[in-house]
Amino acid sequence: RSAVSVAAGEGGARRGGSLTVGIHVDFTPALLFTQSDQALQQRLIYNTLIRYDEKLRPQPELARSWQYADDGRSITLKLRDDVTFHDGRAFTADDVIFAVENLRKPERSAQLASTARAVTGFQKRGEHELVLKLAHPVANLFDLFEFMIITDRHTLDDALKGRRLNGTGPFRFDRWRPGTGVRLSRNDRYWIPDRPYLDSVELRVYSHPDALLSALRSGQAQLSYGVSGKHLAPLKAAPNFRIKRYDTGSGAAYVGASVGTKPSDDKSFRQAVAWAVDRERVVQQALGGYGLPSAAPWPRSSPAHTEADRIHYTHDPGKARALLKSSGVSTRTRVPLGHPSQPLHTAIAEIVQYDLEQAGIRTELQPHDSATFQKKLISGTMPALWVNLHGFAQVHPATLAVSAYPFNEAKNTSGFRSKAYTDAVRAAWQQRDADGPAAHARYQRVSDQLLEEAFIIDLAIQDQVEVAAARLRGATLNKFSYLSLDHAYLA
Amino acid sequence: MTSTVSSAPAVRRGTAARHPYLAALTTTRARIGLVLVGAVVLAGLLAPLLSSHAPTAQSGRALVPPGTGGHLLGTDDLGRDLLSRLLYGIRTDLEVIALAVPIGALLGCAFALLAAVHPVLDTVVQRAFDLVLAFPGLILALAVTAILGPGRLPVIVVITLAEIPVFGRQLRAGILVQRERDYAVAARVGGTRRARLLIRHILPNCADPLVVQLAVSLTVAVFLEGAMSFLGVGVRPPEPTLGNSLSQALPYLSQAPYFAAGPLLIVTLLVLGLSLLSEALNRETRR
Amino acid sequence: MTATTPASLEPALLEVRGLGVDFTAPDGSPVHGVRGVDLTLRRGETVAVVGESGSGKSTTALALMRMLPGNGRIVSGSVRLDRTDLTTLGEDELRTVRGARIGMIFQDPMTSLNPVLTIGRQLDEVLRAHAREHDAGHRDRRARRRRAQELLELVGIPDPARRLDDHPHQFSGGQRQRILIAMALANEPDVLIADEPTTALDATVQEQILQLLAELNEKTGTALLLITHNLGVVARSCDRVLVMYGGTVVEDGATADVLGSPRHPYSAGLLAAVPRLSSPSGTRLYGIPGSPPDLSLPVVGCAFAARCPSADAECGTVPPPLVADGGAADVRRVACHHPGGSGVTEVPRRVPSEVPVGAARTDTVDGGAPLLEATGLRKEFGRRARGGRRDPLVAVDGVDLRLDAGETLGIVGESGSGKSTLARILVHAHPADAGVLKLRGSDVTRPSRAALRALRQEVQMVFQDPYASLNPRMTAGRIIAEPLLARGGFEDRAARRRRVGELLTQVGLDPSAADRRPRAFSGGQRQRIGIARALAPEPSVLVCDEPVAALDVSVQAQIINLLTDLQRELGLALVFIAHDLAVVRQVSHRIAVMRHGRFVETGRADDLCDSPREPYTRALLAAAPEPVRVPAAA
Amino acid sequence: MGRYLLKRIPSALVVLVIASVVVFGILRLVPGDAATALAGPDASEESVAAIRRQLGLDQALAVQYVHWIGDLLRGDLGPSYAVGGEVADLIGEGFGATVELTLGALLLTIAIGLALGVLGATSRRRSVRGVVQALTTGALAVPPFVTGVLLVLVLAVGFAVLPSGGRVGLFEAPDLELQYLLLPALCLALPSAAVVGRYLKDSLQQAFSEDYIRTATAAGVSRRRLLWRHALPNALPPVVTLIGMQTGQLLGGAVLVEAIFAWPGLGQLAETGLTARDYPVVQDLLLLLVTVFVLVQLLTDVVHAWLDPRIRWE
Ligand SMILES: Nc1ncnc2c1ncn2[C@@H]1O[C@H](COP(=O)(O)OP(=O)(O)OP(=O)(O)O)[C@@H](O)[C@H]1O
Ligand SMILES: Nc1ncnc2c1ncn2[C@@H]1O[C@H](COP(=O)(O)OP(=O)(O)OP(=O)(O)O)[C@@H](O)[C@H]1O
Ligand SMILES: [Mg+2]
Ligand SMILES: [Mg+2]
Repeated sequence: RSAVSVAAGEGGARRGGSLTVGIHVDFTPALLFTQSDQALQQRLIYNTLIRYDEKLRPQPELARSWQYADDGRSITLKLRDDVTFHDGRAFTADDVIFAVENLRKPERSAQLASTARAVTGFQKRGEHELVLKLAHPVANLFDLFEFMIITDRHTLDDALKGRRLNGTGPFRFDRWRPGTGVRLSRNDRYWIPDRPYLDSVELRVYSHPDALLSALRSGQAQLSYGVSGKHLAPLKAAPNFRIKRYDTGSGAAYVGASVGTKPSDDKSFRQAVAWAVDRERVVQQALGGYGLPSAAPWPRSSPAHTEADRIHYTHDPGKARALLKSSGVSTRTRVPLGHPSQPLHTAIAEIVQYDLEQAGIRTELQPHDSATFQKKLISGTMPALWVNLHGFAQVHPATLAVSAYPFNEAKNTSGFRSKAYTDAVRAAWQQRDADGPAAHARYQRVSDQLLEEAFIIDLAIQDQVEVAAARLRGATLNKFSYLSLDHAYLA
Repeated sequence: MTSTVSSAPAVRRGTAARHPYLAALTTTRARIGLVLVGAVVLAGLLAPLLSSHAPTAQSGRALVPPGTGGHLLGTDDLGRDLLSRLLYGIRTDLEVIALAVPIGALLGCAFALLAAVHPVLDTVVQRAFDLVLAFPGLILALAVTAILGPGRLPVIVVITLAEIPVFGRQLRAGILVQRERDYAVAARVGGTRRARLLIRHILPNCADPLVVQLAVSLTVAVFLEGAMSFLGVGVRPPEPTLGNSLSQALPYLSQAPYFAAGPLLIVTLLVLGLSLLSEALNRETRR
Repeated sequence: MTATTPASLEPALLEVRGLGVDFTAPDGSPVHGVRGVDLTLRRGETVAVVGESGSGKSTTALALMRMLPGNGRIVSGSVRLDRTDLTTLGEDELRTVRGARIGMIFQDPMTSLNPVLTIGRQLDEVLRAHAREHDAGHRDRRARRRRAQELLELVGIPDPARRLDDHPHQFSGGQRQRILIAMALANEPDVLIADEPTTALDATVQEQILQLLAELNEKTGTALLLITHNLGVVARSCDRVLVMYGGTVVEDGATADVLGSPRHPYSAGLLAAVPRLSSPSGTRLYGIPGSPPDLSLPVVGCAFAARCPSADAECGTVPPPLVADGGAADVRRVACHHPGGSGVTEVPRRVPSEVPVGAARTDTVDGGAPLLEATGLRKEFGRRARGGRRDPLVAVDGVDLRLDAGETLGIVGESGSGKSTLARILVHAHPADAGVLKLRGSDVTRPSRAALRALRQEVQMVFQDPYASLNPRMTAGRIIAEPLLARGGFEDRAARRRRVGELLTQVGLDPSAADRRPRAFSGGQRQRIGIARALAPEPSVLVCDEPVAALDVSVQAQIINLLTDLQRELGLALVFIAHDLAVVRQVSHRIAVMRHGRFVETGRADDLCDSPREPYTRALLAAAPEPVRVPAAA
Repeated sequence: MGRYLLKRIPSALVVLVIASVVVFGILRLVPGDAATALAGPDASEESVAAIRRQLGLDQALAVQYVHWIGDLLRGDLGPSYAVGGEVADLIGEGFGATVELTLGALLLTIAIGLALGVLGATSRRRSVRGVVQALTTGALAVPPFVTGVLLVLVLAVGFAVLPSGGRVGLFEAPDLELQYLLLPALCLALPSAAVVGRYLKDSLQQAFSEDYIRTATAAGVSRRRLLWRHALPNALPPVVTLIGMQTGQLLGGAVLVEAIFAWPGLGQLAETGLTARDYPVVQDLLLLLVTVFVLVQLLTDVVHAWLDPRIRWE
């Protein structure tokens, strides 16, 4: 037997077959309820209540339908009654109540905890109908429904230890081998008839990018979302691969500024930084071309995205220098520029450093390993400037401002607070979800604040890139990067 | 009075008059080694003269092949001149290594000498060496970097730490052998004090394997720097080192092979030169 | 040169003609280790090769078996074994000769056996190597084991069946040498070459081994080529002797003739330099002045010319051929232009010492307390026995001694009897475990730091090994200056240099020697440096631990003479340790015989040698071979 | 032998005890703690505090240490903080992989080292010695991470004869596993093999210059047997000590090779554990590695003593 041929997986039947997904971060059971770097298995093992379509319109999943109260302070969910967990137990409204309560716990550190906490009460109407009481209208309620996986409440401890993950999803959890990855096999009693096609799925860890790339190129893995843009070049030419970009992006690179620290306390300085960086170069050189230069955090799929905001700041060193001059900020001392020491962050930081230098702002790179960096982020002890990536712009615009720490109106890393920003954020959040000019105006208020104050200076939206073997069809990703293979098959 | 013996001493002709290290350095093997190491060191020292670009200047033209736009070796993925990054990278490496290895060697020797003073100290030092040796090097590197933050310092500390027991053990073994030698006993009987005995009499006689080890350790240090950069815990960006140039180039191996060629060649030459040197020294001192 | 073939009864078994060997020195220049050596060996004959260190004895032996080290090669001549020329054989053919036709025993039994294999295995290997040529019997492992057992028995190892499974380190030196002999004899070779088979052994053991070789020679008819520099051994057991000097044979003849009336000045000098047990204490030894030739230089004329008392212009230019001498019917050949000429035989062989024996002693008996006095000295070394139990080795076990000013105390004893350990205790290199050591009546057993420093100036030591006891990284001058520095009073560089120069002159070296490293000196010169270092603090007691054991006889004589001269000049008290009773008798006033860490007998040198009381002393005396049998040169 | 071992054990224990303190200390010195790392970039301080309380990180360091050691002695490694799951499972999994990789590399080291050493020391052909020399120097001169990447590019991507990385498990599919193992083990083994080969060559040359070889040659023993039966047994003991030290190097070097070949061993676990400040995982893992190293040293000593009869009875 040859390991090479076995891994490549022979056969092209619609039904059956085994799929290996290359992941760069191992499954981490402790982060089961957190938006983390690696969430592909969530929607394979579990289901969520709804699912967004391309335009962020919710589509039914475990929730068949929903009905807002007129005041927007409660919502009634009708749940599917034909769903069972892998162990055979039937799915009921109690599982939803448990899921929401679970997310509220601080130790789960779920980013959408604030949304979950906005749910103040439950009212069961039978086993499969549920009313959620809300503290106020919540604009991003459906983000919660998209995000929140429905787990078996009886085996939660086992799930958090990675021993037994019991869900309602298309695949059963076989085994997690730390460092190697997760093995899943077909759930024969899945609530969508005749689905899934695949017999088994394996999420296999290739923590080093070169290893991941080699695995794809040598046919050991057929699908990955973890290949960085830089590494994609050799695959672009390969005929047996399909590279697909998602409009949603997978986070955005930004320069953060601590408004409590000189010289970042000066708004003109911050704006000068925003003008100084060549976003196009960040995309080309750090992201390997897989990204969207943007001064605003929103990806193309976001309702808050506008072209004007995206090019609000462009590369204009002259303007930056002028602003710097008018602000009267001293450029004699080197400004510290923190960044996590991962290669991507480092490359962006190096570009930023060079560009700032061209505009007359001399910086000193301060790399930190990710845990240290995180500690500094949370405790608000960042240097005057830093480079990092943020998420949560791909869903409801309000989620960014309430769930993503850098943008939080009440407390953020930059130490930025203003009534205008707070008002704008609350206005956008404490509304019923809606489309239309009024909603867009509310989002615009948030964007304007962000662009004007420039405490978070967005550089580029990183593309969510799917690399798949050409014979793999039908794999999709939800807005929180949960992989769905319900309808996927190997041609 | 006895008559003076006037006959010629039984001198081994030629090489005997010279110090064995000098003799070693004149072998072909060592000469090649010296030329290789010398060339690399010189390239590092003369980096500012040899390169036309600043090592951190980003031209905006990423990954251009060698010879384009005044970039003799091309540019890296951020549009920086590869030649100057290579030259300055050598420089950084040399600075780190030239600091760390000797410090490690000195500390190791100091501990070994300390161990020679008293059996209790010996045990303590021995266990300490065991301990350092027992920690897997790269994991230690990760931990040290996590504590100190990325930069030159942790690289130096890690290399130093790794070298201490290597030199210490070697010297300790040498001292144990040498101090039972007749000449050491003779010096003791002649009234030489302990410290002087250790440093002036015994140490020089233990030096040969240490000198060989020095060359070996330098190569190990080049690798360690590279490995740390590869794991992303090396010298701070944007400063170039051989290791981080190499790891930066690896994703482009098939797309832009010239990117990795420079640092790879230099590392290989350097290590080759050093191993040739150490081998020559080893051969000559064992005679 | 024509070998005047004698009216020999049978053809030569081994015939070497004009053998020349060159080595390549590290710098590429050739070293002519052996030049034009002729040698004939007949069945059943025992031939000795003597000559000082470096004269090419071993090289000749190795060349016979084509076993020269990598940098050596045969450049001329032939080696015929029963008419086959060994110099032209291929590796595989050679292998059938080695061990099977010619066996070889090497000098050092400690290193010549493989330390990690049982001796059973090693014998087995040897038998196996020739199982094919031999009778089929050796093909089967059990037969080989039986044979190995037989062999051990033959060489006199007790309980051979059991000991086959022991490793070399579990045997004593003498036993190891026997095992080596057993290995060499395993395949019943026609010729046995023994390269200094007993130099590393004690007199008593040496005696046994030589006896064994003689017996075997008689029993098996194996021809024996015995290389040695011990003329006593030659006298005892060899039919003929070859004297080598500077890579060539200088004299060749029947043992009795050569030793009885040497015709070559070098043979004569060599013979004269050998200390004799029969000479009374205080006899001065004769040393050949000068040092051996540098073999890397081309030799013009006689190699010995530079050191020869009767050399003339011809000697310096024309190499003397090895020709029959005396024209007698027996084979006697000499390579000398003036064989037996100009009073070589009348060399002042023994110069009686001017110091009357015991004179010094009487002085100090009047003076009261002895210079150095030890009572009940004891030293143990930690050691573990098989089971891991503690089983300390008592190296020195209750030794009492006294030493008066100007007196020499000789200590003899076999290897491992504790002589060196005692010496080291006396100079405070090791602390004693028990006992009292007094210097001029005051207790110095456990000296304070200050007392130790004072002591170091009083008691000094000369070491056995002139190679190991000098720091190879220091110049001679620094080595000698070291005790001066420690002692103080010589902080001034120039003063120190002056004093070093004085000391060097005192031991017979040129002051310019101070700038050279030990490597650049010959063994004898190194030992002089060691003595100069010991003299530097102006001690009153000098402990000499086998100072001549590593040296050639002629150099040995120089050093012993130097020591006795120094003693007389400086009024030193000497403790002189050796394992050669003859040497000790020449230099000592009193002798102590040491065994198993104890003094078994002490007495005046002549008394002890002439009328020993203890059986062990008697055994030692009996074992020491005299170079010339009583009826010298009939 | 038993006693010989007994004598060595106390010092090994001392090393372990000190190692535990050092390991514990080093981790607490590392800035950023498990709770913040676990909470994620968007966490509130409240959730960090909750996690910290839950993990017992609010207790005094001494208490934490005592708890750790106490649990360890009871054989309870406890749950992982960051990864989730039981530490014992995590380490068990990774340990198996690392041991497999290290053993594979060790075997290759020995095989290649032996071949290089023996050929280099005994071949009569200059060309062979030259090739051996070149191989040795080459293996030492190219950094292992480059060797690794090149090996993958050529053998896995270019010719696709071997898998590029990952592991299937030795007991699940031994034949496949060997193919998975070959590249990483080779990459890990090469530098060590070169070191061992070079040392063995010296050691053999040394042995060949010893008197006992002369004795055996004079007795007519053939060259082959001289090498295998006489010289090698003498040359091996110091090489065994060296291999012992190299085993430590292999264990340490595994971090890198595991990353290149996606080998799910302790190296990766250590890296992720350290990044996530997963104290229990990293502590236990480091202590385990130290223990292994100490055991390997003990084992080396025993083998050394076994090979060299002179030590056995001391
Ligand atoms: N391997 C070698 N390389 C260079 N010169 C050598 C080598 N072996 C021996 N010689 C030289 O050849 C000469 C003869 O040496 P050989 O060992 O035969 O003397 P020897 O008579 O056996 O002396 P000893 O009594 O000390 O054993 C010496 O001058 C020695 O220095
Ligand atoms: N440092 C030591 N450790 C253990 N044993 C030792 C030590 N020094 C000497 N011995 C042992 O003590 C005994 C006496 O040794 P010593 O060297 O005094 O004998 P010696 O009479 O000088 O022998 P030789 O004639 O061989 O020099 C020997 O058995 C030796 O093995
Ligand atoms: Mg010899
Ligand atoms: Mg001795």
